[in-house]
Amino acid sequence: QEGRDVTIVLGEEVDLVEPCMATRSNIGRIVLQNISETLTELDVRGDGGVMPRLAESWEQVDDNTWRFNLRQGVAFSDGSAFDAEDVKHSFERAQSPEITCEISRYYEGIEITPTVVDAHTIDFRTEPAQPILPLMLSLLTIVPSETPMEFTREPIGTGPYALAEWNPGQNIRLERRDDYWGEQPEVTGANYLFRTDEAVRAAMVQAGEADIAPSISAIEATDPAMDKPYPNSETTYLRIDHSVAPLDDIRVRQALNLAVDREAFIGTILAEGTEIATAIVPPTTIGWNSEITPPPYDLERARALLEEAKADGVPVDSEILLVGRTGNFPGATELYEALQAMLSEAGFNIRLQMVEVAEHEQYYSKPYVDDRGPILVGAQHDNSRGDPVFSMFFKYDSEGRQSGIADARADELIAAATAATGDEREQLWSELFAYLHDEVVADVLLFHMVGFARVGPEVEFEPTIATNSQLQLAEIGLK
Amino acid sequence: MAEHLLELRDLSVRFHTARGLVQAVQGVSWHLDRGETLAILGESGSGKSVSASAVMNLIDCPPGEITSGQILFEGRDLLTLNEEARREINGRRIAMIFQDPLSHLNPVYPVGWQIAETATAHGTPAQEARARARELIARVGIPDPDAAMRKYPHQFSGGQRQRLMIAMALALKPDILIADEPTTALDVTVQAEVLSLLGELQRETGMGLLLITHDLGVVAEIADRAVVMEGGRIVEAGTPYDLYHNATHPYTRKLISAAPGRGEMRADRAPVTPLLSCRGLRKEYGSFTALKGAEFDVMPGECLAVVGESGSGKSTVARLVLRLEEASGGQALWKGEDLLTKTPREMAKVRRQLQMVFQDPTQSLNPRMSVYEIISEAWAIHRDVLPKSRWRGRVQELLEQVGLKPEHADRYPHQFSGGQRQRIAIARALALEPELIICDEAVSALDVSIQAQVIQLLGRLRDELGIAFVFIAHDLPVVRDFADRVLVMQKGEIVEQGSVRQIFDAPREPYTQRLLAAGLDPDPEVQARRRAERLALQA
Amino acid sequence: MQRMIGKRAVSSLISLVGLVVLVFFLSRLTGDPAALYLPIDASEEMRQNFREIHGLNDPLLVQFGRYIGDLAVLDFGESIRKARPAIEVVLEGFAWTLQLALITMTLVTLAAVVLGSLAAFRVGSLFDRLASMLSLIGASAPDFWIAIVAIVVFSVGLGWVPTSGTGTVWHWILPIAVLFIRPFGLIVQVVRGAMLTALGSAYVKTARAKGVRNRPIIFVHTLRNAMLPVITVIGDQAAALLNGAVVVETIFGFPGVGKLMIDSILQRDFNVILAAIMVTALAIFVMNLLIDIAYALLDPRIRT
Amino acid sequence: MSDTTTVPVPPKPAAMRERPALLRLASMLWADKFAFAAALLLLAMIGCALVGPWLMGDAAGGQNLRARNAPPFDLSRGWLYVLGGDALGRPLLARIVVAAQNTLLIAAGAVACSMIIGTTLGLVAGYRGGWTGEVIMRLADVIMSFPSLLLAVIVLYMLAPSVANLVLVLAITRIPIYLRTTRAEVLEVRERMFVQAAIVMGASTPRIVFRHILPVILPTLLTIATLDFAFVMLAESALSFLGIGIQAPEITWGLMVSQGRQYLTSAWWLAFWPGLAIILTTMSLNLLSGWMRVALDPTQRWRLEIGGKRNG
Ligand SMILES: Nc1ncnc2c1ncn2[C@@H]1O[C@H](COP(=O)(O)OP(=O)(O)OP(=O)(O)O)[C@@H](O)[C@H]1O
Ligand SMILES: Nc1ncnc2c1ncn2[C@@H]1O[C@H](COP(=O)(O)OP(=O)(O)OP(=O)(O)O)[C@@H](O)[C@H]1O
Ligand SMILES: [Mg+2]
Ligand SMILES: [Mg+2]
Ligand code: NI
Repeated sequence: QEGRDVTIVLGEEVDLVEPCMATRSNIGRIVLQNISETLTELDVRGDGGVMPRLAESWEQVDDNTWRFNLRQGVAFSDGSAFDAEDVKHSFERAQSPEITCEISRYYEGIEITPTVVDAHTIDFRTEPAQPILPLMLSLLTIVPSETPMEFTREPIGTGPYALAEWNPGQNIRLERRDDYWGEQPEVTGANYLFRTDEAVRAAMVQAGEADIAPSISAIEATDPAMDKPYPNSETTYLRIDHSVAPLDDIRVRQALNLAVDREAFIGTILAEGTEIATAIVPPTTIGWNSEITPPPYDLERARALLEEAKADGVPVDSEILLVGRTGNFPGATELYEALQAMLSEAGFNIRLQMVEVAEHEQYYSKPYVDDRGPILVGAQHDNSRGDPVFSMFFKYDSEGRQSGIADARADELIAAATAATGDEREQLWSELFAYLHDEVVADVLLFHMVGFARVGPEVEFEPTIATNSQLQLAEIGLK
Repeated sequence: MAEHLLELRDLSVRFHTARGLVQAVQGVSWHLDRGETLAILGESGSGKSVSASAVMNLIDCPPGEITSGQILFEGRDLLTLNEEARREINGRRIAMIFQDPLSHLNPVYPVGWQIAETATAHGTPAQEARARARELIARVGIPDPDAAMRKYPHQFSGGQRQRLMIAMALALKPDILIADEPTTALDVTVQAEVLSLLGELQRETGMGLLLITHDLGVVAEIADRAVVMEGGRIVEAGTPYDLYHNATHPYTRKLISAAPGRGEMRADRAPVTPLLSCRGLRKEYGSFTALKGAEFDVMPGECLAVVGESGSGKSTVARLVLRLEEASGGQALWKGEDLLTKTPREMAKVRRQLQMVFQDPTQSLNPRMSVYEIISEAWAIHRDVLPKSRWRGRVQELLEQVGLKPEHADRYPHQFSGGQRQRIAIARALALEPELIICDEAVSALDVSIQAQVIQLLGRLRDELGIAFVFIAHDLPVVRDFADRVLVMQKGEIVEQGSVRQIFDAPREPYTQRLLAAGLDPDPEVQARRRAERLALQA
Repeated sequence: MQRMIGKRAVSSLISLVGLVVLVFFLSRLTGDPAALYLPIDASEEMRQNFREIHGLNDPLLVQFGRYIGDLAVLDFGESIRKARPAIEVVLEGFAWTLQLALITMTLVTLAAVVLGSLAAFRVGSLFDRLASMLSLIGASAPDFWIAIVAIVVFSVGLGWVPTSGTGTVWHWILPIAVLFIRPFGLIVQVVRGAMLTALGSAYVKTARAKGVRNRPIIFVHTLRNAMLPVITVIGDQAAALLNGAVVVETIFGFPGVGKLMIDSILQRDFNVILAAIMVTALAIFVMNLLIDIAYALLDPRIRT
Repeated sequence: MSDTTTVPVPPKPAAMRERPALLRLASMLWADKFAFAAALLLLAMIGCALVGPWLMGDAAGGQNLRARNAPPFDLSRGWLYVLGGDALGRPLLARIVVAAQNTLLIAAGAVACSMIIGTTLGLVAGYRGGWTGEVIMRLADVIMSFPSLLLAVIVLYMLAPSVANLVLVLAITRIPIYLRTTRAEVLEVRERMFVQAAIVMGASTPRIVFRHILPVILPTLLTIATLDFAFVMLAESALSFLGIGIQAPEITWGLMVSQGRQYLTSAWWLAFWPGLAIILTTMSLNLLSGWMRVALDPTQRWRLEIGGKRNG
């Protein structure tokens, strides 16, 4: 089979190529399903839902136990065979307090005990019941049971590729394995380069130095033949801190929502194809509620609501701090400047402060500072996992780290949806979305963002919503 | 008219300044033949250096401007030659000794290299050039030539630098040597050596020597012809004999009559408590001891002249006393208090009473300050001396006293001639009316008439205000006229000291005797006689 | 000379220690790495665990004591982000930076000194005006402009050189060219100014009287006298490069220490910050020492 | 007694003598046409800085997404848009005019502070030497090796973000260049004879240092300062990125340049005009400092004094 290498230029250098950190988008793009595989995989190209990968099948033994039947005849790139012990070790390693694996956060608050049944069968007992455990395990990268409890620099996996070369700061090379269990991909190897500057990434594909730049900014995406838009699963919103006046008044929050002319951004500061958000998760997530309509741009009503609130003694004139993160996404500064102008137009007293990550984090996450003024935090949230459970607790539960609200009904709904399965689960999520959007007016939801991948003329690649977090070399075709 | 080696015809040079044009040289003509020595005498600031610079193509145009004239070298007009051709002539055919050696030596290169460069610039191999440089350094009487080759200009004494300058000019045995005051910083014995060196070269190569000097003795000794300049013009020309005896122009007559060394010597003074007394003053530079324990006193209101060999440590004494350099040992008691151990703060208090005129006037004047600023700075520092409203008047008064014009106050140092700068430095030292002024070769660049005027001024200040002087000089006639006591130095030691009468009439030390014997007389006749005697002695 | 170097080594060591103490404590006042390193939705437990692993829970003084103790055996700690020894990470980047700085500054120095001197020699001429203008534009233009325009023109448009990255000599051309411009402009100006003053000196007349050609007058006689401020500024610019040429590193994907430093600061990767500062500081201290020695070599009057 | 004669220039004899210093300066400025143009330009910029926000503040803030990235030299949207519009459709011309105030304030503040502090310390280190000098020089070493970004972050966390702190950070990081340059020059200049002459006169150390040594060094420092102006204007935007100092809707040229960065390949004018403003300012300052070098140096001043009538 004829094949060749591809060059992929990423926006951020990887510090680690550690499988248990694959939920970081820059690591995931290299590692996920290329070097390390997972038991299950979410189908982002079709409607298949959770698909088998290293697990051939699974079933729910009882409410609290899931059984996974593992694929046989799979070998790690170091030659050792893949079995249930590896899965158990991978899981335990991810959970270990000795290293800070990021994927462990998805299993937070749930007690999960893996039990090896036989070499190719493993049980997961969960407390409480985990209806979406197979989905959650689509994040667990499998490493051999010999992998030590520290970050490795030589990741071993079962994937179709293996790490061949890593020159920190310069490049990473993957090479195709001959003994891969599945179908041999076309691409024989991949060379990953790192360039922070969007324009340079675009230029590299244009100059033929790279085949794929998975994310370039909309501004650079000027060539329709090469530049492919995809929903990048990021949702932009302004988090409202409900605990401080005047933002504790629903009329004020409504006014905020009405004062933003969302349409005006699309095709101007933000790329064509950007969607107006009505929930914090993208439309491909289960429970998506299409009934919710975004608030219209209505300055009159916004002003009227403010007047009304003012009449009731709400201090609507107090200065509201709008915090944005510099360089969060292309056009961030412009977006916030425009928002500031729009809100001011409606009669708000907005002070814009653009800050860097570390400071942004101080505003964004709990514990919030005491005696703070009213604050709006502009942020982006990313959920391409298909289920709102990965978002809703953090963002909306009274206990959630980035929650601006403390609402008993919302808490209830979140708990119920998390425990539910099937249609009921979808139903509950839908209800929660509507409740938050229409009744609580939890925040100023803005946009589901669009990303662009520039794909060179010699390869074939269609980006998906998952392109933000992974980039399977096997999905790349050669021309 | 035969073709001369070098001929100046009707040369005029002027300078643009903020205050209008300064006509530095006006219609000057002279000529120089092979093997001949032409002396240019004249008033300080009369355009001698400028006309010499014109020959070397060294006038900056603008601000300078050559308005008329020709400079014919072997029949070719130098003013019309291109740069390349001029470069070929400069250094190889025509060389120049500058008036102000310190600023004309490159501070960051060893002198050996600088001297050798004259030769290497014209294609001599480096090795040969270095050998020649070493030989020349030895010839001009610098001790330890090998070490001297590697030293930098600031490590030499004023006179030594002047001799290095001479060596540099002689490196390629030029056809014409323009020597601008080549011996002002040299004691008479060294001066005699240098002059004989020049004479030798002249005999050997037929070099034409253009000698700019104010020293009538030097003129009498070696000049074949002389011209006298005043105010940018040549006022008189002739043989030294003619000029000395039959001068017609009033300025020439004034000049001749102003020749020093013929007045009354000052009477001995009764001993009083000394103003300054140095005890065991020592200075070492590395392994070289420049000053080996000098002991002397300066009385209030007296003039102590310091004469001696070039490089014998005269300036070093001055620098040590003024704490411009730290002494290696000894004491300098100022009214009983040791200056050498004073803190900078204490020292600042004494400074007002203790002033100095530096040996290198150009370098000692801040090029960014106008003359007015330079002189009045003294009062700006010591606020109680003079109210500000009177500064300008006093500056003009001082300038006039040293023979400059009041309007010179607004010019900058670089716009003056060597002698004029020296006078500015003197005026500055006088501004504070201190108790002691150390004059390091303070009148060496002045023509005799101005010199006489300045000496007279200093004498008046001594008598009227009781200012004491330490008068470092090599010009024995001046010393004879002005000093109360004399200190003779050689090789870092004081070899003899005594009253002026005692030293001049009855020198004890052989060195002192040699020094006195080497003095030149302004009268060409006398000088010719002495020369003959000398030759007879050598034969 | 040796005594001077010895004295200098001691005082530099003291300042290095001061620098380390300063950076150690001040940087720890600027926020919690756990908040930055861990994903935004990480739990408090995870954060606690993270701090435990990296010893960030101990009192500052204890942390400092441990750091100094490790330092004594040349252990600079681990990079939090990279899970590698900090010094290794830093040295890797520094090797690149050092090369880049050396090459660039050599070229800059040569070019700027020649151009600046000639401009001063022909002050007021068309050449002078042109050289001044162009170097000034270069020196005050935003560097990313030049970088990106250069990529668009020379790499994408003309295809002469690769856009970015490392590997061949060709990869070095654009980064060096971009880095060249600002120091070049500055140094041309400084050289021109210093030469202008020096060319008015009397010793230049002496040289002309000796018949020395223009070129040695400029480059031998005068230049050395004008060099003091010039090498100082060269040193300053070199230090800036040693601290990392951030724009060039980010745009051209050059694996130097500058971007590493910035990332480490923004991510509060303290051990890397400290190691990077120590390494660059050492380089800068040595460079400044060399410059001070150069002063003495250039000007004998300073030698005392 | 006589001297060479001073021949007054015929047309304006006594007038020259009595001309006040200011007029003389002006005529020297006129003599250097480039410097004159530079001075005019700078005056215009200062004018913008003084009245700009008052004059065009509204226009500069008014968003108009329809004029987003409007190309330059298109007068159909009104003259304010001659230089084009920015990403939010605000007229670039108005924004540049308005930004002049903050830009010049910050740049001048930072450059002046670093220059004054650096020069003073350099003078002390060079003239005093010894222990004090050593401490100062090592301090300079430390500042030189302290990453400015870290300094900024520290200031940001310890003090509140404000323009003053922005100036502080920028000033501190630029101190070493002035300090080291000054010291190097002092080492040489203090050996000159006229300094010794001043010492002999009893001049106080400040007088020697400021009256005699500083003027020699000043031209070099000014040359560096003018180029630092450009540097500071650009660096300031990098710190704004951290949230220190200038925040929208306030604006500086540096910020405009860095915001225009992402449009460099699609709408060059966003970054170009403010960049040009920075270049022109720097160039003007440099031309003026070049002129000053000549005007302040008596041995060079003739270049300006004889002005056009150069006939040598
Ligand atoms: N750059 C200048 N600008 C203005 N005037 C100048 C300049 N250079 C020299 N002069 C003037 O030209 C005249 C001649 O100077 P020159 O140096 O030739 O005098 P000199 O005869 O050598 O005197 P001295 O014996 O004192 O050295 C002086 O009056 C001086 O003031
Ligand atoms: N910085 C220095 N380093 C080394 N040697 C020096 C230094 N300064 C002066 N000397 C030497 O010290 C000796 C005395 O110098 P000084 O300047 O006192 O001589 P002087 O008596 O004034 O001579 P002159 O009449 O030539 O000016 C000279 O031999 C000189 O070479
Ligand atoms: Mg003269
Ligand atoms: Mg002397
Ligand atoms: Ni004749």
